[in-house]
Amino acid sequence: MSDENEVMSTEDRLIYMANQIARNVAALGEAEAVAMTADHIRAFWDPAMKQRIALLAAARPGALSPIAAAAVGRVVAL
Amino acid sequence: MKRVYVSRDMASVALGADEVAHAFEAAGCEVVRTGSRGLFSIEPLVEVESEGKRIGFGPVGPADIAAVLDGSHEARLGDVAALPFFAGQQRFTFARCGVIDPLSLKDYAEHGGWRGLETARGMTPQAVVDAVKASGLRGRGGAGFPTGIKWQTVLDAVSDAKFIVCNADEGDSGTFADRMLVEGDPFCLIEGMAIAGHAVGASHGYIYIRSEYPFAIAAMREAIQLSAERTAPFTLEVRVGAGAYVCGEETALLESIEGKRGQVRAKPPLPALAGLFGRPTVINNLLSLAAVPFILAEGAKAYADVGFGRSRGTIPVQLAGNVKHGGLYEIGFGITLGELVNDIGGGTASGRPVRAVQVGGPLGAYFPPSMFDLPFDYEAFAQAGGLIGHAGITVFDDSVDMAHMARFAMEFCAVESCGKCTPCRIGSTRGVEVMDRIIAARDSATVVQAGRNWEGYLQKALNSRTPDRIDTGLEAQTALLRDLCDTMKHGSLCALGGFTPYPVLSALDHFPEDFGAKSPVKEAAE
Amino acid sequence: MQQEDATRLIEDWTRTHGRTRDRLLPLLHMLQEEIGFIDDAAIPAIATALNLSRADVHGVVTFYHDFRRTPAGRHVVKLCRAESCQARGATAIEKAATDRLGVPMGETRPDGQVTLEPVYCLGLCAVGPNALVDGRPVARIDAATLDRIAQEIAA
Amino acid sequence: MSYTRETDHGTPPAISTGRSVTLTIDGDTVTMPEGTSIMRAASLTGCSIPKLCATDNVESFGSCRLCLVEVEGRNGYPASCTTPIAEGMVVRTQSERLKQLRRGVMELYISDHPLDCLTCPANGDCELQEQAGAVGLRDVRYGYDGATNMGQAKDRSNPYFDFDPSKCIVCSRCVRACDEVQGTFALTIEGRGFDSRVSPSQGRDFLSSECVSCGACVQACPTATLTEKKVVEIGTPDRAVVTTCAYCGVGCTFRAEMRGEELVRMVPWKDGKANHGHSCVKGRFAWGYAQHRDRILKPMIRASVDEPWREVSWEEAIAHTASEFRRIQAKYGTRSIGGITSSRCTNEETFLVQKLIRQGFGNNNVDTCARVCHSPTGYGLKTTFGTSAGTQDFDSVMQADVILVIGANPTDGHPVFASRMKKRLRQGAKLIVIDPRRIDLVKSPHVEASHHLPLRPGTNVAMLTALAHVIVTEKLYDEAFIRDRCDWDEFAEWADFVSEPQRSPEAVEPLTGVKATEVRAAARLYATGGNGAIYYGLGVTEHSQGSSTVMAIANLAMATGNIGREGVGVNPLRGQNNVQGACDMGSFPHEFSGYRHVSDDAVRGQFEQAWGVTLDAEPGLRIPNMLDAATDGTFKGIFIQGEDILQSDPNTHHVAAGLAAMECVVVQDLFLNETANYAHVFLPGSTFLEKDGTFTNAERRIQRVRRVMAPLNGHADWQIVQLVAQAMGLGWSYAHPSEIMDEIAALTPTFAGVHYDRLDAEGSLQWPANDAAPDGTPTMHIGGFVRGRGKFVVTDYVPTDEKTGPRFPLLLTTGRILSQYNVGAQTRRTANAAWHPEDRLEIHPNDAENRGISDGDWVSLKSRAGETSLRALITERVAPGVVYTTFHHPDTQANVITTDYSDWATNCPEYKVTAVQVMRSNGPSDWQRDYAEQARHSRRIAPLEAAE
Repeated sequence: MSDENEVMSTEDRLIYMANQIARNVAALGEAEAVAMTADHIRAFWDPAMKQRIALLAAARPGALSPIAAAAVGRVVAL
Repeated sequence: MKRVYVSRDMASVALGADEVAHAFEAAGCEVVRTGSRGLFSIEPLVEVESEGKRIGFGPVGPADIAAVLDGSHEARLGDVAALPFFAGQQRFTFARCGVIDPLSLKDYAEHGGWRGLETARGMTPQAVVDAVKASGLRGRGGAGFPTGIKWQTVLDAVSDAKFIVCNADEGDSGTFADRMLVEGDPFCLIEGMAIAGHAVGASHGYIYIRSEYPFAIAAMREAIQLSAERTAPFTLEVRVGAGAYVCGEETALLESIEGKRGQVRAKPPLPALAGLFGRPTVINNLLSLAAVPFILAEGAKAYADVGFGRSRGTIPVQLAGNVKHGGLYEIGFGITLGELVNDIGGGTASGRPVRAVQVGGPLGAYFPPSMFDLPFDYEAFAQAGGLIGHAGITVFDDSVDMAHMARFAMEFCAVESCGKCTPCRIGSTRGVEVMDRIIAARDSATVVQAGRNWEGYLQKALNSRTPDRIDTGLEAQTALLRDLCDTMKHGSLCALGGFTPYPVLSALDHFPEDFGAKSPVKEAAE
Repeated sequence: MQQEDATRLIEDWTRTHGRTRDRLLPLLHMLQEEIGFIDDAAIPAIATALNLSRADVHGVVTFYHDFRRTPAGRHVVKLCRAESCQARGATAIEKAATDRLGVPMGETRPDGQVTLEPVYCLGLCAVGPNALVDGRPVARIDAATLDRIAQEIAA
Repeated sequence: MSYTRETDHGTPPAISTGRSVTLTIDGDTVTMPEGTSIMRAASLTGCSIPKLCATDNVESFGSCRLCLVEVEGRNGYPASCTTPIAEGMVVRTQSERLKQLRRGVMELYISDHPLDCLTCPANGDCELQEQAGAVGLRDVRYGYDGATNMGQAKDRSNPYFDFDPSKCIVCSRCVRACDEVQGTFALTIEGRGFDSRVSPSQGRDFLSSECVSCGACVQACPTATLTEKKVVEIGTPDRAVVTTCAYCGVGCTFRAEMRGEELVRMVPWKDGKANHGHSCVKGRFAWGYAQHRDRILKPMIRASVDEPWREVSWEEAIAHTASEFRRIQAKYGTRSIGGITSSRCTNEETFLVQKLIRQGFGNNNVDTCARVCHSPTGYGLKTTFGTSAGTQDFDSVMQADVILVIGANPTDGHPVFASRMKKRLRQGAKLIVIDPRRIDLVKSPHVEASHHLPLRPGTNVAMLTALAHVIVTEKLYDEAFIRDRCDWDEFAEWADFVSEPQRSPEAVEPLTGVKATEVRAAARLYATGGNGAIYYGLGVTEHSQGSSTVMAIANLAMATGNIGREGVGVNPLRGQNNVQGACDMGSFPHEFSGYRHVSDDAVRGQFEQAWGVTLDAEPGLRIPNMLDAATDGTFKGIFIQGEDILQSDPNTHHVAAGLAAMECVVVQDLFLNETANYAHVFLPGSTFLEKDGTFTNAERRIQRVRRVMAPLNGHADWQIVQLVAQAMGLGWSYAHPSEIMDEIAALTPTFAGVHYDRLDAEGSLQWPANDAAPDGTPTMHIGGFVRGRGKFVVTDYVPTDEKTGPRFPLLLTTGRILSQYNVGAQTRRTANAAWHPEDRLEIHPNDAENRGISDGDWVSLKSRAGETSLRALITERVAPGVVYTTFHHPDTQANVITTDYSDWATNCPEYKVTAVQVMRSNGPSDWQRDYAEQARHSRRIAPLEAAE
């Protein structure tokens, strides 16, 4: 249907999701925000999504906000 | 410049008082419009002031003013108050009515106004309530419930708001005391309500006046404005009915003020505890409230000293219908029906023999002259199977057809029924139908009288003959009428359906011949 | 046009007199005063103004005999049918009035000139039969009075 | 249960004063609560007094005069319905005199009533008939030719019931039920005296009146005046089964009144603790879909969605399903399939589907439609209070002094509860409404909100924080409560945060578009007005900050001490009959039943032991992620029970693409729904009338669903899931849903005390129901929060990325309407269409004028996600800049428009905010036409080759 129909790709969506979580907890302050974001991804994302966000974090530096990036690092570091 | 007094009472105006007043104004007189003195056979009444005295003339027409002014008019009455009709009265409530300019605060004060309120405000609420109790004042609406007790209940009730409601929905035919007082001395009612407000802790009052009284509504509204300062912080407003007799029933009246259909509420709860807007409410008849200033001003004893048995004080009797000297006659309880109708009323206006009187309006019983020794007293009337009601007496001469009047009682109930309870909603219409059968059966046996074929406009009742399906014989229908009255009397939710049997059964019992019963056939009328 | 009138009247009136339910009868009286009757079309506006349902308002309008749902004749004669007037011959006068005015009791004459209505007591009970003719009280009505009334109405 | 009418004690129970009164009735000495009517007292002691105008769900009226009694020492014959009992009172309810009076009254009644009992639909179920017999009426001496109200025309306008005025006895029960119970005030008595007649609105017919067809009047009517068309058509019922409504989250219980195998009517059950004998147009009348011809009753399969469907035997369908799932897993891996449970199905069925996935599929790829409605409630309330559920029961609202409704439209979405709320409001409770639209509650007859805050969609968090700002900065918070129940330091941190000037009502006014003064007034009222109760709905959850909003609401309640007792609390109004239950049952990919995370080894251990398999410790995929994975080619098969994701989930194009990319889509449903257009296997489902089980409503109340008729499709849904499980090699052998509940109870601490025998005995239970709370838990967090101390969570307002601009200048928000339900699969297949035949776009007059749109015009509604067309409804209910529509009709497909933005924490779609453009159009869009064609194509069913 409409060519102008704008739907995110799966990868864009994953990045968007991670950043969105980070943005919503940012008010807690860097440290707590990173922890919260990490916990959240850990608790609610399926393994494939976790793997993929980790790869994306590496492949697309700057795509993730600092908080999101730090959180992702933590999740996969585990 | 000559000062003349002419009544502005609606009845006087209906008889031409306005034209008379205008004529006097045209003749350069100062015309003071008063209420009515209360004797309509002399209305339009004119009182001419000279040397501080008032000389009455009446009835007077616009053409008569010259003769009145030069004193030559043959209808000269002299000192009106000295006329027998007035001399015999005990005017506690109506003392000022017909004398003063109803909307003159000055007149009101000069004639003893506000003294009751001043006294009351100098007393504790409880003391005021006690005074009203001591006066023996009973509800003038008909039920005769002690006013003081009602006030006590409201005084004792705890609430964020309380109200005083005046029932001026005077719908009974044969009564006009409320109308006369509101048109002739409205401040008296205002004072009474302000006293009630002080006594029970209410800060706002309503006066519910029927729409059929346009003059009273206007007078009351103006009087409230004029006296607002005097009664503050107590405030008042007029609410106008809209053509529903049943709103004279206190709970229906409250519903109506609340903006609802004027349907009767079941009791309990009593209005004194949960009345207007669910708050404790004093709801009294106008005459009860208007009696209060006298009680406070002159003392409970002065009021209680007058009266008869448990009915204390005075009652403004209204003589109406086919009566020679119709009007308002305020007198202590105990005077007999006969004295009122014959001595004071002077018998019928038509000059024919009195055949029946109805006391207490459309829900009151019919009495034959044989019962004229009945004293005016709540208990005595109750015993005689009647009620005083609002103290209206309607006189009928011997041309009356009592079966027709019984039918009318049912028809009136049908027209005015609020439709809530079944005995009244359906019973009244069936009552009309039963009466039609009785009258038909009677007339097939006796002489048909003139004017009998017209039976009012309640169409549904007219096409209700059922000769073949049911026993339409006199005996059967009369028995059915008695059963129906029993159901209505004991089954109805309020007095409309509950008391309609009074006129019906009293007519049947006292005038059986009109119902075709085998008894002295009355000589053909007309 | 009438309906906009009504809506505006209702708005103005409620602004000064309040919007509580107990204002319903005064509001209806005002409308009838101003417009002559309570148009069914005005009921939604009344309901909205006082935050009632249309049913609430309809129930009240139809309960009280004063409120007209259609315009009355140019002249309105309210003739008393109650006992005191009957005691003074009102039954015959009622019959005469319907004949003289050419309209049955409770109806408006086809030419819209007059509405004849029953009234149950005007409080003039010692001087009956009585009537209100366009708001003016008339007492001791007899054939002559009826003729005068009939002439007024014809005018 | 065989058919007996519910006993009617004539008047409602007395408002408790704690005192009781002893009196004598017909010689027996009885003691009753003070304020009880003589009628009720007599009825409770087993002696029934004749009555017609009295019924115990409305206040006494005293009009029929049949219930007259004799009271020693009182004159006359007081009506027993309006006379309260008194100490030492001696009452006689039967005597010759009373018989005579009652007969006299009845004689009048019958003199104005048709004598056609034999042909009357109420014959045998008519109170007038019954009472005429009771008082021994033998003759009507008035005859029948007098004035009557008979012969008036019947009003058949309502699709579900007839109004026959000729049979009316003017008891006003219908009018009073409409006023007192439903609160719509659509009925009145017209005229007076003998001419008194029941009149809908201004003497209209029912359909065009203000009537909302809740059925209260029909239920209240003692004669055949108001009768269900079904009763007219079928006759009076001969048996009744109590069951639970399958529509909204209120969970009304009904008596399904049957004649043989035929359902005659659904009558709200007076003992139902959620609805207390009330109902709405859906539950009461809109059950016709259960027998609708569109229902698919035979299993069907097809190799590809281009092929027509092929009807097959159950065996073949089940075997095919199992082998396809196994094949896919063998080829693409364990995690390549998943399933969706339905909040329309029973707890037991939901539990089985997630068990099938966790135990049978061996992964956690299970999700439920709660994902798209109340998942943020689960997250938010779990985080702040410790339980993913509302804190009160519905009755609690009758103790509330200030009611704050945000993002909910109870009169349309939860009508039966709304009636209760309106009753409380009429009693004087104050109301605050936070909603972009002027919903009915803001102003409807006899109800008016003290404050309506018409905020711009998407600014909930800013608004709630502004309210908190006022409460904190004006020191209106409840310090004692906070110190006692919450963590003071957390509160202080939160208080500092909300106190910052940029969060004041004045500062956010440009964002929310709501006057600061109004916001401040509302905050003060909520904080200081007594018991403050918050009720919210999808207008809170379906946002990019849904979870934050829920937590912001929780913060408000904690800060003001409005938690842990009757009359207060935080109350999500659940959309679907069993959305609470579906969540309770472990339908989310990250948790087991009772909200316990799959990574919790202890919990997982229990399940592994019970189910004899090792379970995945990693969370599974959520619905949108499943669809992503599908388009990426890693997710290939799905089992969807009773859910139409194509129509109900956001961004239809995205959903369609995902489904199209799968190899095996199994849909289990009553109808060939929109999702089935992409399905390869269709398993016909059963209705709530055809199965046993339980639903859990919004107040955590577990209620029985009872089978009243055999499943037309042959199997109840739980049996179908069991067949699939067995075909996949799982040794299930449940003989009855009660056995499933026993397993749930054994594995779920909050359900430990829940068993069918108790539910049958007690009617219902509110979880937690266990040793700690043997009788269940009407009010939660009494004395302390489930999580220990209540947690204040800092909720920063993060604007949605869905922004208006030159291309899409308007904000679209969506909702629903009373007569339709959700995607309309059921209600569209009933006569409810009479009230809402199509979705309309509400648009403000200004916006309409700018676009030259007039009322009823076709308009195109366009977002960056897609485009559709519908007709416009011009109204000031919506503010300028905001448009609104419902999503009940598939031909509208409002979700073609909605975007893929979602809640940050739960991915609940941002349905309530979509930037759109609206323009005049001439009819349906191309896409709608294409879609309709494709749907018709994919719904083809090939004639059955061979008989099974």
